[in-house]
Amino acid sequence: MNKPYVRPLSKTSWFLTQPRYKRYMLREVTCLFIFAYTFLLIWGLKRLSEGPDAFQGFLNALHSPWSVLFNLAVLIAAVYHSTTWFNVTPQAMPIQRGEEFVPGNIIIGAHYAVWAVVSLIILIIGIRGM
Amino acid sequence: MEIIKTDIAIVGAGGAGLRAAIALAEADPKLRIALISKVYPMRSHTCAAEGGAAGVIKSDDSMALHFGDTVGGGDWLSDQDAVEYFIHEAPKELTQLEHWGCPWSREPDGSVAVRPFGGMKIKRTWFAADKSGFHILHTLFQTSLKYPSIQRFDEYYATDLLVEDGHCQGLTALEIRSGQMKQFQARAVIIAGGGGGRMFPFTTNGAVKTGDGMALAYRAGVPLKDMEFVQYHPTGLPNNGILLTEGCRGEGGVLFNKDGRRYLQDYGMGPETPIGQPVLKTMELGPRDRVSQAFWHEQKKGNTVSTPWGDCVLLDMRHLGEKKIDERLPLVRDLCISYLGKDPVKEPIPIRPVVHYMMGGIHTNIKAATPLPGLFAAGECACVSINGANRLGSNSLTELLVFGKRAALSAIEHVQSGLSASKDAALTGQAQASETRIGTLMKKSAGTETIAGLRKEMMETMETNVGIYRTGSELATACDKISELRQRYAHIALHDKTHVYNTDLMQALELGSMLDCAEAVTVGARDRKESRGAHQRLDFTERDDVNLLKHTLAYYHPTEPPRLDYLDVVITQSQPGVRDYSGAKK
Amino acid sequence: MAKSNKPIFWGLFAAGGTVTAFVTPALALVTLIAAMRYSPDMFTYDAIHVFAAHWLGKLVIFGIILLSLWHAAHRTRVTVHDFGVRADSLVAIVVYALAGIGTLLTLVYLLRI
Amino acid sequence: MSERQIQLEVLRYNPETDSEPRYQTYSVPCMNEWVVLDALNYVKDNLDPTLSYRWSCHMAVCGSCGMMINGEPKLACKAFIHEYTDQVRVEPMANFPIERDLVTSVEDFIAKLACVKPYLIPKSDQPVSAGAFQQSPAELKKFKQYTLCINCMLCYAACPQYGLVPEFLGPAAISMAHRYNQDSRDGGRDQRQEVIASDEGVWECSFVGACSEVCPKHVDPAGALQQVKVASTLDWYKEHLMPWMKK
Ligand SMILES: Cc1cc2nc3c(=O)[nH]c(=O)nc-3n(C[C@H](O)[C@H](O)[C@H](O)COP(=O)(O)OP(=O)(O)OC[C@H]3O[C@@H](n4cnc5c(N)ncnc54)[C@H](O)[C@@H]3O)c2cc1C
Ligand code: SF4
Ligand code: F3S
Ligand code: FES
Repeated sequence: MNKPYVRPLSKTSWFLTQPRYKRYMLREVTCLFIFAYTFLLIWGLKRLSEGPDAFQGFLNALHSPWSVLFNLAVLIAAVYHSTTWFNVTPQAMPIQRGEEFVPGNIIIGAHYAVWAVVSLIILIIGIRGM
Repeated sequence: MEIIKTDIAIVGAGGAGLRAAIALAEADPKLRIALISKVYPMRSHTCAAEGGAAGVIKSDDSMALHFGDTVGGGDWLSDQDAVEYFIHEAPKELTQLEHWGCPWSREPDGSVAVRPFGGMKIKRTWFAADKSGFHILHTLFQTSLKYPSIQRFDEYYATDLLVEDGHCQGLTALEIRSGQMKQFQARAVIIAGGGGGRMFPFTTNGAVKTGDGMALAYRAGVPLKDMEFVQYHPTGLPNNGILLTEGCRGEGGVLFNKDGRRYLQDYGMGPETPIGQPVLKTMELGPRDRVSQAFWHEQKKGNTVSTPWGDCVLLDMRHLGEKKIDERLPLVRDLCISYLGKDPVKEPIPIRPVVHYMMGGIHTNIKAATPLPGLFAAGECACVSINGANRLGSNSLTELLVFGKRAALSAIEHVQSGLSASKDAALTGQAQASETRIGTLMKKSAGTETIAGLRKEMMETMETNVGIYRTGSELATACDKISELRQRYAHIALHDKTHVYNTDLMQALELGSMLDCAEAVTVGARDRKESRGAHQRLDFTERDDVNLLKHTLAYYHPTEPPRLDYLDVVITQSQPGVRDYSGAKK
Repeated sequence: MAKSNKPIFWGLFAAGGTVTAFVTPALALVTLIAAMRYSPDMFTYDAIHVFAAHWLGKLVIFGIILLSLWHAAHRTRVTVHDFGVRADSLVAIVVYALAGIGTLLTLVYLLRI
Repeated sequence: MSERQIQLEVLRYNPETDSEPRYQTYSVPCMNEWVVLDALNYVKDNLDPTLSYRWSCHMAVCGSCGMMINGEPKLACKAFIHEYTDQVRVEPMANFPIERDLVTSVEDFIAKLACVKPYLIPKSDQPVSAGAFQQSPAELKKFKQYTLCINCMLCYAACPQYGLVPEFLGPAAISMAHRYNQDSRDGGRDQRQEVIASDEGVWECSFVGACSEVCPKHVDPAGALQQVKVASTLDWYKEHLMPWMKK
């Protein structure tokens, strides 16, 4: 007599059903950009190891509208990844001082501060001659 | 009908039922235990208890003080031998719970913290913030998962006891999921079905508290004891009856009337204590019956504040400060904000008395045994009685543990006494009668009465006539009305004819239980011509120790009002005296 | 039930997630500027070579690339699953192989600098 | 206290008469301060006694009344009418089989909860007569949040991974294991790890975080699960890379 009804859940489009799932999927797909971008870095490394001319060739190759688009996409994805990542660190790694837990905002804030410093260093090393 | 054979069946998986089940499993791993509950155990209403559980652990406290507070709080209607047993077991049980993981609030040195409650001479209430019952229930439920011998029957509604050869040998229950009746054959049965506050419209009690456990025993011939004693809790949210724990006042909250006067000083609970310095057993820390009664007088005098939800007084906790409120009373704050839109950190909260607890219940002795051999009872559905005419706040949660365990031990004793089980056929015959009863009820469709309609009339009757103060004529009206409703119950119509999760049927059965219990309340109250504890009569304003230092026993009759009988109270050390809640005298 | 071996990959994923969160946006900004050729002499082979030639620089580059790869690889595995592809073992082999090859190449190139 | 007519669209399913669920709309006069549960009770008492759903406490502690309200997992007793427009859609909790109307199956969750050993496995045996264990307020605070779970299962209704992989132990059960692991009195972590560090355990979680967003008691199961992952990962590295280090 019991006949529990199981509602179907689409394995391929479930994430369209709720805004929070869409945000989640957006966060997850950032990895594809990071994946591709890392291979770009490896390629750059290869060219760097082959000498100044090769490296110049790499820079020249970078200079294209598609490349601009790609790098822009990576930038956006990476920033989205960073913010979503930092915003959840207090959940994954809470810190208890005495009785109280360190408020999440402070942990997140600290990450953003370090992020700013690290970014500055990278920009300085990367863009010498400014 | 499927027959389930077990050694001991427990009806109810709230605090009392779970404690009993664990005690059984620990005592003898070979015992087969059937834990039957109409809701999943963690949905039981023990989860709603906020304030805490009383037990002597601190060095400034003593058994004698707990004894005195309990017996005095109960207006000397408590059986003192039972109270003695209770207070001695209390600390052990609460410590046991700690060993099972209950997250009791702590002192800075790591010991268990206690807070003051109304009617206590000394701080004695163990608490887990303001979710004590919740943590107790979940600790017990989770601990019970350790024992494979506890077989749970969740969402099974017990309908009738099987009584053969003079002893209780099981019960029938409806599996709510399938709508099938099941026969449980057991060598002993423990009822732990909780209270029945839902017979009143304005109550802190959840939907499950419909007095089923009491009615189950009552219909099988076991008397209900002291049913006329119904506790009003002084501080409920006015719009829906949600409880604000006594811990609010324990931590220092105060009560004002519309003129800003701490009116409790006018009702023998003064002198006024400075705000923020609560004095035990004084003013806001008076017992529940007195504080609720004071409200009634204030209302009559026109001193209450009128709100869209009726007359209220104000509970002021602002001086406690946000930090303390968040640490000690986080649930209270959340409830006030969510359900009333008022933040106790910022403004006083309007409150009024609300039906909360039934002191009465299934008549048991100090061993949790009912007069029917093989049947035991514990928890709010039982009346031992330690609570007398007015339960001391925070004694109930402890009672669940102490007498839950006691019922288990007594049941084992009974099982070991070697009474032989009756023939299957006899029991099955009874079980079939029960099945027929339910089947007939379910088929009723021609009836003129509705479940919701009868329930509403019952609630209105109880509210108007069986409140904080009662009179002979009101009670007589109530008796007539309830017995009329019981007659009309025979003509209800059920609309749901299907079997799976038929909540229409559930509600019909619950209404039946409530009507039976309500009649025991009204008839008991009508015939108790005195004022004691929670039973206050305007036509008999004094306590009558000469004639009525007695328990009321109500015996069921299927069509007539119950027959009443009386039983002497057991007095061991404390003769009835004056209940003193004025801080001036020590 | 047995304990899972996912921690190997998850450890790398989590460490990588943190590293990429800190460095990738800035790196991408650098390459974006390069792609737009904001100023031709902003990226000098010398400056970058000096950094990459130092053992500490090598270590940093290796760390960043390794962790980024494994972070991305693991998350890709999960994401492919989220998109409804139910061939987890195959997907795992592919993505981890990619990350493995990337790691190896990085090692080789770095040693050549 | 104003009154408002609400169109309550309820998913109905009776296994004995329906082959699949359907919507039924009730027009309910609601007080503005009501919760959705009050509206359902109004329907039950006045319009349609055959509607089935679970509830008890009406104060968000018993965990009975979880359902989807306008697509969001909510406790019906804590979903305030004034937060909704005149059209409210009520469905049974997602990701669970529907038994009838708004009633879903609980068995799977209970089995999962039971298998993580959600009880104290004491570090040291101490008889009750020796008194309570010591525990500082800080030690209590460390796990307190995770004790607040009312087993309402809303987190399961919100978690897509549970929807996709029903074997997943899920947020509340693992949080409860974490609660005991974090308790200073407990020594049972190794036993629980066998279950929660398995593939069907914490590793099905991809930190969607929906569980914590919907949790009515702010248990933050998502946080608990990530902490379990971190700890399990450290375990693994210790065990495999530093076998000489005894745990
Ligand atoms: C809001 C509130 C706050 C409270 N605060 C405190 C406090 O701070 N301190 C204190 O000491 N006390 C307090 N109390 C009182 C105390 O909580 C209750 O008296 C106590 O929890 C009752 O527990 P129980 O085990 O007897 O019943 P319950 O927890 O109500 O359990 C009853 C069980 O019986 C089952 N049942 C009922 N009928 C049937 C049936 N027909 N078939 C099968 N099963 C059935 C139910 O499913 C349930 O499992 C409070 C009460 C309320 C309402
Ligand atoms: S974790 Fe939160 S949402 Fe999940 S069952 Fe517990 S209380 Fe409900
Ligand atoms: S939503 Fe599910 S995937 Fe993890 S973080 Fe919560 S359990
Ligand atoms: S009715 Fe108890 S949680 Fe809603």
